[in-house]
Amino acid sequence: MALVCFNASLEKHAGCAHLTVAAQNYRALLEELTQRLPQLTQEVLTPLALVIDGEIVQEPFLADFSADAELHFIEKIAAG
Amino acid sequence: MVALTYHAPDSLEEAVQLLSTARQPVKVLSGGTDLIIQMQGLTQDERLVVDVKKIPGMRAADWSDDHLRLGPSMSCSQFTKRQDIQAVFPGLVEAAYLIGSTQVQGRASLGGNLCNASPAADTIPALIVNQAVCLIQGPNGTRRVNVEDFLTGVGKQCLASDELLVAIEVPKPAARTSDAYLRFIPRTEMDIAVAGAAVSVTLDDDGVCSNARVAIGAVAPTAILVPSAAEALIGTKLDDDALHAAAAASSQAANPISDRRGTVEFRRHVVGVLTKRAAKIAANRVGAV
Amino acid sequence: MSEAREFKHIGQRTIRPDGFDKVTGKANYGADLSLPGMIWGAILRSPHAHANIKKLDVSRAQASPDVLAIATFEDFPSVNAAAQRNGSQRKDLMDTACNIFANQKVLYHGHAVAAIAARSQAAAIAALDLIDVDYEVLTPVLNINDAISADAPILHETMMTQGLAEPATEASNVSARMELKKGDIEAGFAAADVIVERAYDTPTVHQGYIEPHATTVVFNDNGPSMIWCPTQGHFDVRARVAQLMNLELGQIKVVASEIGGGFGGKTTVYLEPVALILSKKSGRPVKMEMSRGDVFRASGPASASQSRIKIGAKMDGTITAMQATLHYEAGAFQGSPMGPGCMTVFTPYDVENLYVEGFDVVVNKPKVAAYRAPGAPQSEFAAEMAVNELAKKIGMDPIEFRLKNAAKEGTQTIYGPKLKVVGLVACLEAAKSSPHYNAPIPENVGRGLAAGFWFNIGGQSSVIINLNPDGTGTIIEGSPDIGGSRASMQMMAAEILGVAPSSLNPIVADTEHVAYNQTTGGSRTTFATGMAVVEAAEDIVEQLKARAAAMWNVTAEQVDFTDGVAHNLSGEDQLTLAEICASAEKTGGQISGRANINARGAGPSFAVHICDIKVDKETGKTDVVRYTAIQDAGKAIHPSYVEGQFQGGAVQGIGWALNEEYVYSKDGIMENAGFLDYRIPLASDLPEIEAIIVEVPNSFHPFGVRGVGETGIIPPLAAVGTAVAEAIGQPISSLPCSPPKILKLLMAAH
Amino acid sequence: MKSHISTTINGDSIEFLCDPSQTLLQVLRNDLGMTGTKEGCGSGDCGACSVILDGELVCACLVLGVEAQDAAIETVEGVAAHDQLHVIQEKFLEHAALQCGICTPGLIVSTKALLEENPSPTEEEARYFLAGNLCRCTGYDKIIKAVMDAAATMRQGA
Repeated sequence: MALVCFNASLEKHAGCAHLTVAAQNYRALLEELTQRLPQLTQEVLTPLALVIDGEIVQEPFLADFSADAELHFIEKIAAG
Repeated sequence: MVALTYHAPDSLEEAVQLLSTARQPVKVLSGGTDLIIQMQGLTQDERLVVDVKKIPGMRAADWSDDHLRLGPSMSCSQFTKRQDIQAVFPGLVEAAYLIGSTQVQGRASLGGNLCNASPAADTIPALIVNQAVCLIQGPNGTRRVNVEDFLTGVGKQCLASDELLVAIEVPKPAARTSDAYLRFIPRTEMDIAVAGAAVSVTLDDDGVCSNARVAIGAVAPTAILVPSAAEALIGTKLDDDALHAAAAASSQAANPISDRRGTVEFRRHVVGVLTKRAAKIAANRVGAV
Repeated sequence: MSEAREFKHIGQRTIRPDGFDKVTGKANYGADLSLPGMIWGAILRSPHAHANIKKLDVSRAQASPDVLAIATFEDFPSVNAAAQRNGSQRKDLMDTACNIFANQKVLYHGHAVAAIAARSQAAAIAALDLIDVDYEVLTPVLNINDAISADAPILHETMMTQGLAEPATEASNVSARMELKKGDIEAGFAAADVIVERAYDTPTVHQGYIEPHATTVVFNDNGPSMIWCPTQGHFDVRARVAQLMNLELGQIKVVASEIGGGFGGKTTVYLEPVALILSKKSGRPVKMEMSRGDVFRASGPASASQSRIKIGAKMDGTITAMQATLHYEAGAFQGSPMGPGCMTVFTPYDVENLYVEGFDVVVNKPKVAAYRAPGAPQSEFAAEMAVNELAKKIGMDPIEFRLKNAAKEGTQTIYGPKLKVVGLVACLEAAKSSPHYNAPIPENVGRGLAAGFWFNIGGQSSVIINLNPDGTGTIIEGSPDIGGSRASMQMMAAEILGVAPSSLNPIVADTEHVAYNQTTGGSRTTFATGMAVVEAAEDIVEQLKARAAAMWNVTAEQVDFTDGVAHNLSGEDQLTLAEICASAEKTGGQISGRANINARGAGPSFAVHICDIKVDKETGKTDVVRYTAIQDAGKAIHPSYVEGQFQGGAVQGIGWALNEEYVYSKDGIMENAGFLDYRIPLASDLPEIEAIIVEVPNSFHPFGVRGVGETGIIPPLAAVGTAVAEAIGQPISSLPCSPPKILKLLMAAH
Repeated sequence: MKSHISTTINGDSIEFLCDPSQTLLQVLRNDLGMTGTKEGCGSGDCGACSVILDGELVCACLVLGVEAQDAAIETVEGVAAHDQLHVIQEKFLEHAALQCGICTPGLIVSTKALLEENPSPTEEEARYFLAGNLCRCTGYDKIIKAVMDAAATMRQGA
């Protein structure tokens, strides 16, 4: 089961700091999270980048990950 | 930009004629480093621009028995390259050298610096301590005005609309006399002086200061002569006490404003520091004479 | 992976392919295009910082024969409708529109109100006097304290603070709050022997690119309209203009001119949509230029900030807790880089207990834009100043103190992920052994050291490489070259193809000749577009093998291709790349390689800077006497341009720390909107900037590249601030360290 | 009313009509199509429009077009001989002394003026002479190295 970690801002929506999920790709992850945590809407999650085991994926739509992956949602990084 | 009519007369008479008969406001163009920027602000407006650089003598600098006659439109870069002037008025030359960048030096002139009458103009304090005199020509002949009296306010001088600055006379200094000019800017170049101080000293053979003049800039509506600072130096060997007294006198005489370039407190303090340091440099130069 | 690899071209200092045009004046920048029948646009700007527009009357202008077109906010066709289409971008798009033209309210001095086109630039500027505007002047909000005060005038009646524990109930100038935490901050401070707590502030500063914004636009009803402009991202200019004007992307072609500096400031639109409106209305090509004053007053500077930092450590040097409260000015519309500021503030440190709270605050100043590592210099300045003070308190060398707490592979960052392989320790070790750090500190001189962290990004890049029948070729990319990237693209392709870099000509194509490319920014170009170049070149290598196989009548598997030569593994035959191209006609036509990627795996870049500053104790004047910039490049493709990024970033940071700042009157009028009084560093202000390249390869890039463009501006603020503090023996809490401020500290000390 | 001006630019006799309010920079860029001379500020503070007017290094934005009458003007377009780069230009490329390149034409012209006036400047002299040429990309380090190398090379050549 992959581990999803929420930062303090997301924790408010999620109601928890960590959560293990069965999903192994981004789309399944969105589905699972929004079902299990109704406060955590598509509107909240889709603007964010997904961090998979430390790798920031700015456009995660097609991203998949291993069953023991550690996942974080973060703001997309702006550019100078 | 403003609607301009441009003339480049080749004689003083023609220039004065243009000034006195113009139907629109007149601007005299020398180096243009201030004028052209000032005119960019104007839109629905008219100006007659009289470019005086083609008039014989306006860009020359010649010695007579007792003074240097300086063409007001001579570019700073030409002026500062003159070793003969440098040898006699090192402070005046370094003041001219401090105006703007190399590019600005190529155009800016001492006459322009004077007539633009900025409180922060670098050459004015140096001209004042060297007792420079403005030669002004109008329809009814010429008159002479000391530089310290030439300036009447921020951006203002005593020229009538039909008068032209035709020369700056700087008397040859007495023996064992030298000068120095220092200004404060945040960077090393390009900035407008936040404070400036020029000092001229005459030392007797024992190194006692027999005569001195101190002028400060950017700390009042115009550059000002500070007799009290000079008095603090005269009769001393420019020891630390004398230098501190002169510094205090300059700070006292200063009447600065706070703006984007510096605060009242800062300018007041720094103009004193510059006075002290310039006096030292001028004295050392006498020693070197 | 590139570590042990020997390179032929990578790492060489080649001559940039666009160099000749740039040293001879032939290169065309934003203001250099003129077209037949072209007219000029000019913009009427607000003389007030905060005011309601009671009346905007263009009738006198309309009546003038000199005026060929007029534009105002009303000319954005149904911005709202367009915005609806773009869902979450709605607010952002509305703000962009309201920034380009004030919508009933002006929010900063210089805010555009209307535009006019006329036959000459002078005529257009003169005609602005024919537009009548009645303003109801409002009290301006000019800094964070004013903005968050209870009785502050509200800039946007509908703005509610997002991210509060309890949903906001009334309008505020604070658009958003962000909170990040790790561990137990209270326990962390309880475990500390020494605690430093201080407040810091930084001013509004500008990127200061030497080229003002400019554009030439031709509206075309029966085909794509053309926009010529200097931008870091012409594809995003196209997207923005299309949204604002309700056009399809295919109806706009944006040509990226050469760009005279950007640093993040040329990532949005100001003039382009206005010129398009004027061109549409007049039926003429329209050229517009910002004056330098307009650039300062009305483009996008970097946020002013206020930070409160609290750090605790044990006497052995272990940091036990770090806490920050960060406020960022967004300017007139929400969207400061507060987020990245919060995420980067403590990232150079591997610490158990962290807590960061950030606020995005609107004020009556121009809407901020990105500036080199947006958000990081402000927050990391505060953190690094406090770290240096703490190191001093416990009597530890600032490098040793950092080494003891340095972030490394596996460090859990406050924004979530664990760091991969990073080069901070390597940079600190390089600093420790640098000639500068080992040189004695001269009299009246203070020495400061600081670290910096920035993420860097990847993103979308598209590249096509076409080979010619003689083996030369063209690299068609879509990333504006802002600092020599064409040279790097050439070298990377040459490395793969085994040809001379000069035989491949890199072209930055317009939006019609190459697929979408993300903006040049985020230090992404050499990383991501470079990755696309490598993929396109590898695509070509496969085709070259197949063509050679066809010539030899063997299978591609029997062909090896190295250093530009194909070898028949089942024979002696060889064919050079040029020979294969020459026979392409026979083997199936000409050869092109292609790559369209969304690059992942950008490698963070850490830097450490050392600064020596001399202070004139009688005047407060500062003088940078020695400076060294050390940074992890992953792999330097073209070392000269990598050093150039370090040096340029360092000097921008030095300017930020010493003399640069927006000065406003109490009415919100910017008083130093020019290079005379907005004092960027001069050649005569600076010593040599020693650049030391550290290379800890990024395993996600074929050559190990990390971005290098942005990180270099982060460490200077605290390196300079600390050096000044050391020189005067007083703590520094406010930038810039301008002489009046320093003299005040010196005098207070006596 | 426009004035008719006869002048010499990079050795060519040129005639143009200009309004007396136009600056030399506006004439060069907008009327003569010589866009190698850049505008960064229009107020003499950045040096991007540096040209040599009758032997003096000046900012073209601080000169009126009408003042060009009977003058000799050198712009960046005249520095290279056809396609043969001037040593200064070669050294700027060799040392990677440009990033975005917008300040480069002005710096090339100013460096030419510097080395004509002072063939062997110290690094400090070079930095002060060029203080009026702002560069925001490079931090000046590689520019100064290029200038010093160009000076040395030209001295050997001379």
